Amino acid sequence: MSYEVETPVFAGPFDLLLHLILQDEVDLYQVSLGGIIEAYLDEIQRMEGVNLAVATEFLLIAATLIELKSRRLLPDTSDLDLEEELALWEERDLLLARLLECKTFKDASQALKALSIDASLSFPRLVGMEEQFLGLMPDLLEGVTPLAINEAYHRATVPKPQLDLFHVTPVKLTVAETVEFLVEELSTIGKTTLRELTKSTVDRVEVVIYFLAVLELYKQGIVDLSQIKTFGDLTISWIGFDQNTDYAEINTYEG
Amino acid sequence: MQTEESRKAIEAILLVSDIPIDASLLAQLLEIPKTEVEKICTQLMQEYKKDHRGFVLVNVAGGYRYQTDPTMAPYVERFVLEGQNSRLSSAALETLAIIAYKQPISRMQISAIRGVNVDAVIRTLQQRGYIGEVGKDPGPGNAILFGTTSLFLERLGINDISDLPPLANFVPGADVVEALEGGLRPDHVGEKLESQPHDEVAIIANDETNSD
Amino acid sequence: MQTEESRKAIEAILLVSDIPIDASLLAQLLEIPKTEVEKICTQLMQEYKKDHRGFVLVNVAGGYRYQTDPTMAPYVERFVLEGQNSRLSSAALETLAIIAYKQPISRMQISAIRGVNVDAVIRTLQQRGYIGEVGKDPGPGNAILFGTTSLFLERLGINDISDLPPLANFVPGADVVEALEGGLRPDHVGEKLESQPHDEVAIIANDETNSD
Repeated sequence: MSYEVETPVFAGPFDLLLHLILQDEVDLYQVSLGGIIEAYLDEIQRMEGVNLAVATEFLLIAATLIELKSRRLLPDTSDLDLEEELALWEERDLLLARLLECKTFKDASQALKALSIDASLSFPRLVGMEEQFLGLMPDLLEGVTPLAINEAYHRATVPKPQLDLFHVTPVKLTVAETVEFLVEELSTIGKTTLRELTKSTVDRVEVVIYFLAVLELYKQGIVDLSQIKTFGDLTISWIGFDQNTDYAEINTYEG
Repeated sequence: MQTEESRKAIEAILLVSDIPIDASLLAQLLEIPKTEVEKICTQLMQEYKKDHRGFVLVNVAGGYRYQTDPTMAPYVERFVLEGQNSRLSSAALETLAIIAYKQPISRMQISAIRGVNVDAVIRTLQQRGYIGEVGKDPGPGNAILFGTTSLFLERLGINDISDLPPLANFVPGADVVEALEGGLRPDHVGEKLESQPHDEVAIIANDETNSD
Repeated sequence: MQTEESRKAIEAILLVSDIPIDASLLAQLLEIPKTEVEKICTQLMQEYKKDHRGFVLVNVAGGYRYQTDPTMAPYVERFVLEGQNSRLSSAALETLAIIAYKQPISRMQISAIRGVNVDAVIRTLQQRGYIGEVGKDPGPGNAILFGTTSLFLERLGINDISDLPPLANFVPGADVVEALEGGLRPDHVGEKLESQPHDEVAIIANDETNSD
């Protein structure tokens, strides 16, 4: 996630693609798919230490671009399955539509920025009520008991099950979902303990699911586990993928 | 109530309020029609402007309030050291734009438009109070839906979300669409296009030269 | 600087100041002689009077400030009594509870727990006399620390803050623990302060609307 916030230039794959296509304003038609793919891959290479989820998104687009290009390099296009051909063009159109949408909001955000810069030149009066009238103000604590304060504190600080860890409220968490989540989380933080991972969970069942998910990752050789003493903290270390594992978060692309 | 009295009362109430006050509340307190309040406020705005006051009356985030004249910012900034809002990153701004125009919208939907995970950005925007949870998607998953807050309106100096420039204004022009389309076109097609002369441009340029 | 510009700048500065500003400070900010400031202020007083404004400029407690015109007091009183909510919003109550149990606590820490900017709520609570500034964080940034007042105890009918029901058997969320700890680590105080927005007029308006 840190990449997304800190990057000076590209906040995402569409951002990068937009830039690569639009950078050369003079020779619009010189832009070649091949050139874009090369530049795109170069950029991805430059991004060292990008978190997995982000990298996957970039790679997915690169793959689409390369597929578009490679289809064209085939000696005889008539060999192509018509359905596949159409699917490919659909893919391209989708990418185009997304780029247009991305560009639209990019420009809109500049308008918002301009508005906010203008607005920031004007300072509101926040002085509030004059002393002479303060006595008139109604007692806002009317009817509030010490117990109500206690309850309000609990409301404000109670662990929230739907923190920011999930895209949707986890009604019923599955092991598969947790595996996916852990892949994203662990690739970023590297090393942690099961206790740490499950500290915001509310149900015991959730802890069990986490545990099963961690075991699954261990079985696949994606994480390493160690436990110094019996009943001690279970330490989980991220090892990473080998080539044929596939947890790509392609779902993110379904608008 | 006399207009003169209403005018004075509105000025007094707005002076002691620390949030924008809407016309209906003023109308209720003064027992005059809302349209009268609006008329008076418009008049006040003009008077302050005409008298070159250092403050202005604005209608922002659904209400009226006093704020300093923008041209006086250098002096006010010398006095008010804090309060300069830290700038938002472009990623945050773009996400904010999507939410502003598409609200209510889920994290997932924003993510689909941005092409990246937006969790961190959403958290920042929420912490700054620019966006808030406005409901839950009734569909499966019950995704949280986000929308902009009145602080967002204030920060942008607008009264209502409908005061934003229409999104249609930002839909890329034909040139950009062509460039993008060309960019995603297989190479040999691009070459063909390249050889096409740009006649129209030349003709228009000529016309203008002649007409002078 | 032209007199016209100075006049506007003085109006702007006085509008945003919550304490009377003395002529020397204004002179210094504007880089003009103090006598010039005094002359301008006297002029402004007369202008507002002549124009029958609902506010007046007064020289009080060693400085200049805007006040409501005394004849407008009935309307301001009405605004105080009817224009404002007579109950604390749930957001405000929760913030008050956090301060009550965790005092002394900084704005930063509260806002980290609440997940939103709390400036407006703090201002309300402070203005109502339920909380007050009880010290400064010794770390860098010197954040103001808040605590509850004796009025708060009085209104709740308790003698001492320890008379509040204990928080035993209650485990706060990880984010809360982090927020509380984070604020006490000196090396992080400044950093956090920087990233913190100074806003929130709107939040309270929102909160109060929602809570009704």
